[in-house]
Amino acid sequence: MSATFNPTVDVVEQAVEAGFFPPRHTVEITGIRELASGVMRLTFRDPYIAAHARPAQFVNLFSRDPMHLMPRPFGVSEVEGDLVSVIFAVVGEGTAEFATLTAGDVIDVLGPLGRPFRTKEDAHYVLVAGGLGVPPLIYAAQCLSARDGVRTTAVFGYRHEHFADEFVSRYADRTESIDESEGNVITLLDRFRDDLLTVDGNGSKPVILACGPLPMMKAVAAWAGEHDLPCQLSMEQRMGCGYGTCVLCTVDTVDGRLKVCADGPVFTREQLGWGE
Amino acid sequence: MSATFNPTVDVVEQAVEAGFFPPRHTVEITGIRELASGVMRLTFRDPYIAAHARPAQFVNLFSRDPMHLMPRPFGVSEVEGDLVSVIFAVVGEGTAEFATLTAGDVIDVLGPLGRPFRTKEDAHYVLVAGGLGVPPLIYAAQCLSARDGVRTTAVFGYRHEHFADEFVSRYADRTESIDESEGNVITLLDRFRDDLLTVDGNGSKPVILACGPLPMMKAVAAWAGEHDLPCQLSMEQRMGCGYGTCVLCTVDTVDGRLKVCADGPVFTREQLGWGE
Amino acid sequence: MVENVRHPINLYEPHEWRHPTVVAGVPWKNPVGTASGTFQYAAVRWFYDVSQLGAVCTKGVSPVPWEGNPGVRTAEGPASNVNAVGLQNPGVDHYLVDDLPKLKKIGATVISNVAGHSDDDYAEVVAKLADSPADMLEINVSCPNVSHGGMSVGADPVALSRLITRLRRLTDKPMIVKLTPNVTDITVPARAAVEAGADALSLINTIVGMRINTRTGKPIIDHVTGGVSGPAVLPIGLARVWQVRTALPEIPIIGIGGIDTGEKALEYLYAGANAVEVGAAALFDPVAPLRVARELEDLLDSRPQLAETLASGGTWR
Amino acid sequence: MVENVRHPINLYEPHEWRHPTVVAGVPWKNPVGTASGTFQYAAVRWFYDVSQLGAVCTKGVSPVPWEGNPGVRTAEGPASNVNAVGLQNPGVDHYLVDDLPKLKKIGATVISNVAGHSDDDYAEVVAKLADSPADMLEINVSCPNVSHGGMSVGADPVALSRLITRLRRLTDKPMIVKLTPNVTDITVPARAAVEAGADALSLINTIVGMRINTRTGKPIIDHVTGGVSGPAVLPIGLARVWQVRTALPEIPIIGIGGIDTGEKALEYLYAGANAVEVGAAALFDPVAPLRVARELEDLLDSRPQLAETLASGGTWR
Ligand SMILES: Cc1cc2nc3c(=O)[nH]c(=O)nc-3n(C[C@H](O)[C@H](O)[C@H](O)COP(=O)(O)OP(=O)(O)OC[C@H]3O[C@@H](n4cnc5c(N)ncnc54)[C@H](O)[C@@H]3O)c2cc1C
Ligand SMILES: Cc1cc2nc3c(=O)[nH]c(=O)nc-3n(C[C@H](O)[C@H](O)[C@H](O)COP(=O)(O)OP(=O)(O)OC[C@H]3O[C@@H](n4cnc5c(N)ncnc54)[C@H](O)[C@@H]3O)c2cc1C
Ligand SMILES: Cc1cc2nc3c(=O)[nH]c(=O)nc-3n(C[C@H](O)[C@H](O)[C@H](O)COP(=O)(O)O)c2cc1C
Ligand SMILES: Cc1cc2nc3c(=O)[nH]c(=O)nc-3n(C[C@H](O)[C@H](O)[C@H](O)COP(=O)(O)O)c2cc1C
Ligand code: FES
Ligand code: FES
Repeated sequence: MSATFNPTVDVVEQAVEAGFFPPRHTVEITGIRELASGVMRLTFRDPYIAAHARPAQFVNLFSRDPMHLMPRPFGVSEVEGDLVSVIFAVVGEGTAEFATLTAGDVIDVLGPLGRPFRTKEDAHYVLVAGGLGVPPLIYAAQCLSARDGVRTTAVFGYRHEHFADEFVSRYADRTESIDESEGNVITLLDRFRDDLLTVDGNGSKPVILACGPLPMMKAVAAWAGEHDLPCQLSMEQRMGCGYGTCVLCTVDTVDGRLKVCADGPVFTREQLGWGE
Repeated sequence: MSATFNPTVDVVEQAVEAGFFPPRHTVEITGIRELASGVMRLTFRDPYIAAHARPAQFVNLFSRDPMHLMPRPFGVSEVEGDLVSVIFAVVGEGTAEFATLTAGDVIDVLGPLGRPFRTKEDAHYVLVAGGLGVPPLIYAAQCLSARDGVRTTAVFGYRHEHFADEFVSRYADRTESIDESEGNVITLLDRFRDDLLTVDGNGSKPVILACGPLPMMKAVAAWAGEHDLPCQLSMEQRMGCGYGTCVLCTVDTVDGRLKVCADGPVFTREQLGWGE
Repeated sequence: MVENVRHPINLYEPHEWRHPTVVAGVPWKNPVGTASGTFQYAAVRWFYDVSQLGAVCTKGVSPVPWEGNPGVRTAEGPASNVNAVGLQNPGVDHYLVDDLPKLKKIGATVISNVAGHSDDDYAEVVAKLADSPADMLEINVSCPNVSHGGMSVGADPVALSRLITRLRRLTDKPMIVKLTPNVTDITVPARAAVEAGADALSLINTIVGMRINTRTGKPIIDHVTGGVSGPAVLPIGLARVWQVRTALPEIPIIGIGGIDTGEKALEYLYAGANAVEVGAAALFDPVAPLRVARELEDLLDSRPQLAETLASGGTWR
Repeated sequence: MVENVRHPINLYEPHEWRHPTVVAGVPWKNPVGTASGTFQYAAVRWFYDVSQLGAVCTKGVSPVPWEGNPGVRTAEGPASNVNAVGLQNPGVDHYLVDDLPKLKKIGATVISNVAGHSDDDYAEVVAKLADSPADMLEINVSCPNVSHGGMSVGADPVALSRLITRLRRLTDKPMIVKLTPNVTDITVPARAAVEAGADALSLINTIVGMRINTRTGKPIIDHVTGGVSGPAVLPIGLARVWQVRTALPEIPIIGIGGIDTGEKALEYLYAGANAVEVGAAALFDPVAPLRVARELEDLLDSRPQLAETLASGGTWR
C-alpha cells in the first residue's frame, strides 16, 4: 500500500466519538479458509462492523497494491462476536490478492455499507441464492434465527460444490441446495412450492430474499411474481466509492437510475420492474 | 508489488546458465541497522552480486509499492560471503520504505551495474568521500585491502555523525574523518597533504577516488588538479533504467553527454573537465 | 519526498485553519476543496464535517434531471479510475432546494458545478444559480462522457468564448471555467475563457480512457470510453497547471488531478495554483479531502512565504 | 482479471513462437516489440536474446548526432515515469554502421525510429534508411520533449500530411507514423498520416507531464515538462487505439502505452491493434518485452480465433 495514508483502528473510535461514520481503517485477519476451488472465506476482527452490519449490507475491502485503488465490495456472510466473515470467489487481481492473506495480516475495510433486507415483519423468509450470492443470505439466516415467529428456508444453487450449506444450515430452519448437474434454484422453488407458499400462523405471506447472478435473479423475481410473493433482490454493480458519493453504481429501476451502493443493494421486484 | 511479475532468485541461475545477466530478482534481507539518524545499512543475500560487484558499482533496489516503479540506485558498500551491504540515507518515499525492512523481508534488486573505479595499478589510493558518497569508498577499501603493493587512506567528510568510520577503518590503512563543525574533506586533504603526495615505492603517483555531493567533488577534482594527481569521481544522476537503455541519466563531459549508469558512474576529472 | 514521518492527524477534533487562500476574491478556509462528481453531501456528511473544507464543489447540475449513462459506468486503471457517469443529476431545481441550502446552512463555501448539453442549458442553470447562495460557479465544459456540451465545448475556443461571454452577462458570481486536458494546447481554451470573462480556471477534468475485459474481449464500461482520474493523472494535471500559469500569470487557478496527499496538493501550489480540488481519492478514502487539507496545512507551516502569498490571493508563480 | 495463476516462464530456453502477427505486410514472430527510446541493443543484449522479440524498435535517429536535454531528465510519477531525453542519439550514420547491422545480424526484425527537427531532417534520415536492412521505419512525429519537429508536427494535420507525403516518395519500406495523444482528436492526424501514405500507425507516444520537488518548489526535470509513460497511461493508450481503429478499420496499428504484462498487451489486441510495443516497463524490468511476449502467447493459446486473425494480418475489430 502507498505511503499515502496509514489508517488504523483508532480512527474508528475517533470518528464514532465525534458522531461520524468510521472511515477506511485497517483490521486484522483472524482466519481464512478455502471452501471450494477458488472460493474463500475470510474473517477479520472489526467490532464496529460486527455490531452494526445487517443482512445484505456489504464491506469494501481494499487491495494493498496501489495499482488497485478501487474498493472491492463483499456482502457480510456471518458475524461472531467481534469477527466478521465474507465469502468470495477469486475472479480478478484483487480477489487473487485477498486469497493469499493469512491470519495476522491486515487489510483495509470500509463499512458496513448499503441498505439491508427489510425483515421487520415476522414471516417465513425464503432465502434464495445462486453462486457467490450466498453470503448475504447466510447472514440473513443468522440474524433471523434469533427471532421467534420467523421461519427460514434456504434455497441455494451452486455451480459445483455446495460450499455454503455448512454455514447456512447452522441457522436456517431448512436448507435445500442444488448444483448445475441437477438444475437451479427455480428447480428447487418449484419442487418445494407447496411448503413455500404456505401462509404461516400470523397470516403474512412468505417473503423471498434473493441474491445471485442476474439471470437467476430475474427468474426468481418472475417466480415470485407468478406466485404473488414479495421479493427483495440484492443487486451487484461495479462501484466507485460504495458509499453514495460518485453515482457510478447505478441500476435501472422504475424510479430511474438508482445507486446500488446507497439506494440498494436491495431492491424489490416492483422497483426493478421484474416479475410483474 | 504489483501482481505483474514475481521474479525469484531462480531466474538468476536460469539467466547465468544461458549466458545472460541476471534480471531483476527477489532477494532476502538478512540485516538492517540505523547507523545515524536517517542513515541505514541494509544487507541482503545475493550470491551473484556478491561474487561480481566491484567498487563504485551499484545495485538498483525496487520499492514494493507499484506507485514507485523507478529503480533506486545505491553503491555497494561491503561484501561478505554471499551478503551484500548498502548504506543509504532516507530522503524520499523509496528510502523511507526501505528503512522499514527487517531481516527476513524480501526486496527486488538488479545489479551489479555501472563501471567500477579503475584500480589495476598498484598505488596509494586516497579514498575521498562526503556524506552518502561513502559506500563505494568503503567497498574500494575492502577490495584493495587484499592487495600487497597498495596503500589506502580514507578521507571522509560527514555532516554530523561519523557513521562510516567503523566500516572503512576495518580495511583502510589509515582513516581520517571530519564533520561540518570542523571543516570538510579539503581541510583534511590540505592537512595531510605531505603524506598524501608522497610517491610510493613503485614510483606511481597517489590516485584519488572520490564520491560525494557535487560541490565537494568539484573541490576534490580541483585539489587533485592543483597537485597533478589522477582523480576518478563517482557521479550521481537521476536514472530511468540503471543499465544503459534509456539515456535518462546523462552527465556533461568533454566527450559529450554520457550515461552515468553505463559509461560511469566513474569518470576522470579530465573527462568531466574539472580541476584543469 | 516525505517531509517528515506523517504524524497521526485527528480529523474529528475542532480545528482552527492557519493557512487560508483566496480564489477570485472568495476566501477559502484552506486551499483544499472537493472535485465535482466525487462529492455528494448526503453521502459525505456521515464521514466528516464538510464545512471544514476550503470549498465544496458539488456535482454538475443541468436544467432538468439527467439520467446519465446506462449499464456499467466504471473500470479500474493502474493507480486510477475510469468513469462514465454521463452527468446523472436531479436537476438544478432540486439542487436549489436540497443540497445547496443544506451546505450553506452548515457554513460550507460552495462551488456549484454547472453542466449543459447546449448553450441554452448552461445559461438556464447559471441564471437560476445567479440569485442563489452559491459562492462560486464552476462551468464544466470538459466532461468527456456526454455527446453534446461538455468537452466538445471546452475543446473549441470559439464555442467556449461564445458560451462564457453569454454566461458572464447572467451573473456577478465568481465564475470558474473547468478545462479539459484532452486538447492539443490547453492555453488556447484557457485564454478564450478568461478573455470572455471567466474569473478563474479549474483544471484538469478527466482524460479519455478505457479498459477491456480480457475474458469477453469487450470494453468494461458500456459507454466504451470514460474519463481517467486518480493518482495516475497527477503529472499530467501538474503540467497543465504549469502551462496555464505560464500563459496567464494573473488568473486564479484551481489545480485538480491525482491529489491524494497534502504533498501532492503542495506540488500544485508550487506549479502556480491558488487552491486545489480532490476528486477520485475520495472514492478510496472517504475522508481524503479533509485529510489532504490537514496534511497540506502542516506542510505550509514550514513554508511561510508560500502560505502568506496564498492568504493574500497571490500564487507562487 | 487474472486468467490463471501465472506459471513461471523460463525466458532463456529455446522457444518456438506459436502466434505470429503481421504488421503492414511484415511478419513478426510474435505481437510484442520494444518501444523506441527504451531499447538500446548494447544494453539489452546482456539480458536476453533480443531476436526473440516480435520486433525491435530502436531509439529515434536524426541526421546528425543530437545531445538531447541537459541536467535532470527524469522524474517518477505514480505508476509512471516522466522523461525528457530530448532525443539524444549518435545520428543516422552511426546507426547504419553500428546498431542496425548488429541487430540484423542476430536475426531481429528491426523498426528504425526516425527523429527530426524539420522536414529536411526527417527526409535525410529516411533517405539514408531507404537502402538499409531496416524492416520498417517508424516516423516519430510525437516527441513532446523537443521544441521543433516531434509533437509540433504530429499535432498539426497539415504539416503532418506534407511531411509524410514527402517521406513516402523516398522509400518503399513499410512506414509507420507514431502519433501523439496530446491532441484534441487523434483520429485527425491518424487520417492525415494514412492519406499521405503511412502504411501503419503506432500509438501512443508519451503524454506531457511534470513533477515538482516540494523541498525546492522547483520542477524536478530541468526541461520542466517531460513525457509520461508506464502503467499509468494504459487506459489512455487503449482508448486512443480504440478510437483510431474505429475511424480507420483497415490500417495496421501498433498499440503502445503502459504495457507490462501479457494481459495488458491482450487488451490492446482486443482494442484493435495488430501488435504492441513495450516501453517504460523495460526500465523497471529489463526483460519485460520478452516476458510480455511469452505471457501473451499463453493467453492467445486459449483464444484461437484472435490468434488466427492476427496471424493472417487481420485485427479483432
Ligand atoms: C454489493 C456487492 C456485494 C458483493 N458481494 C460479493 C460476495 O459476497 N462475494 C463475492 O465473491 N463477490 C461479491 N461481489 C462481487 C465482488 O465485488 C467482485 O467479485 C470483486 O470486486 C472482484 O474484484 P477483483 O479485484 O478480483 O476483480 P477485478 O476484475 O480485478 O476488479 C477490477 C474492478 O472491477 C470491480 N469488479 C469486478 N467484478 C465485479 C463484480 N462482479 N461486481 C462488482 N465489482 C466488480 C472490482 O471491484 C474492481 O474495482 C459483490 C459485489 C457487490 C457490488
Ligand atoms: C550511481 C548512484 C549511486 C548511489 N548510491 C547511493 C548510496 O550508496 N547511498 C545513498 O544514500 N544514496 C545513493 N544514491 C542516491 C539514491 O539513489 C537516492 O537517494 C534514492 O534513489 C532516493 O530514493 P527515494 O525514493 O527515497 O527518493 P524519491 O525522491 O522519492 O525518489 C523519486 C525518484 O527520484 C530518484 N532520486 C531521488 N533522489 C535521487 C538522487 N540523489 N540520485 C539519484 N536518483 C534520485 C529515485 O531513484 C526515484 O526514481 C546513489 C545514486 C546514484 C545515481
Ligand atoms: C466519478 C466522477 C464523476 C465526476 N463528475 C464530474 C462532474 O460532474 N463535473 C465535473 O466538472 N467534473 C467531474 N469529474 C471530474 C473531477 O471533478 C476531476 O476533475 C477529475 O476526476 C480529476 O481529479 P482527480 O484525479 O482528483 O479525480 C468527475 C470525476 C469522477 C471520478
Ligand atoms: C526514456 C524514454 C525515451 C523515449 N524515447 C522515444 C524516442 O526516441 N522515440 C519515440 O518515438 N518514442 C520514445 N519514447 C516513447 C515510447 O516509445 C512510448 O511510446 C511511450 O513511452 C509509451 O509507452 P510505455 O508506457 O510502454 O512506456 C520514449 C519513452 C521513454 C520512457
Ligand atoms: S459506488 Fe459510488 S455512488 Fe455507488
Ligand atoms: S539510467 Fe537508463 S541509461 Fe542510464
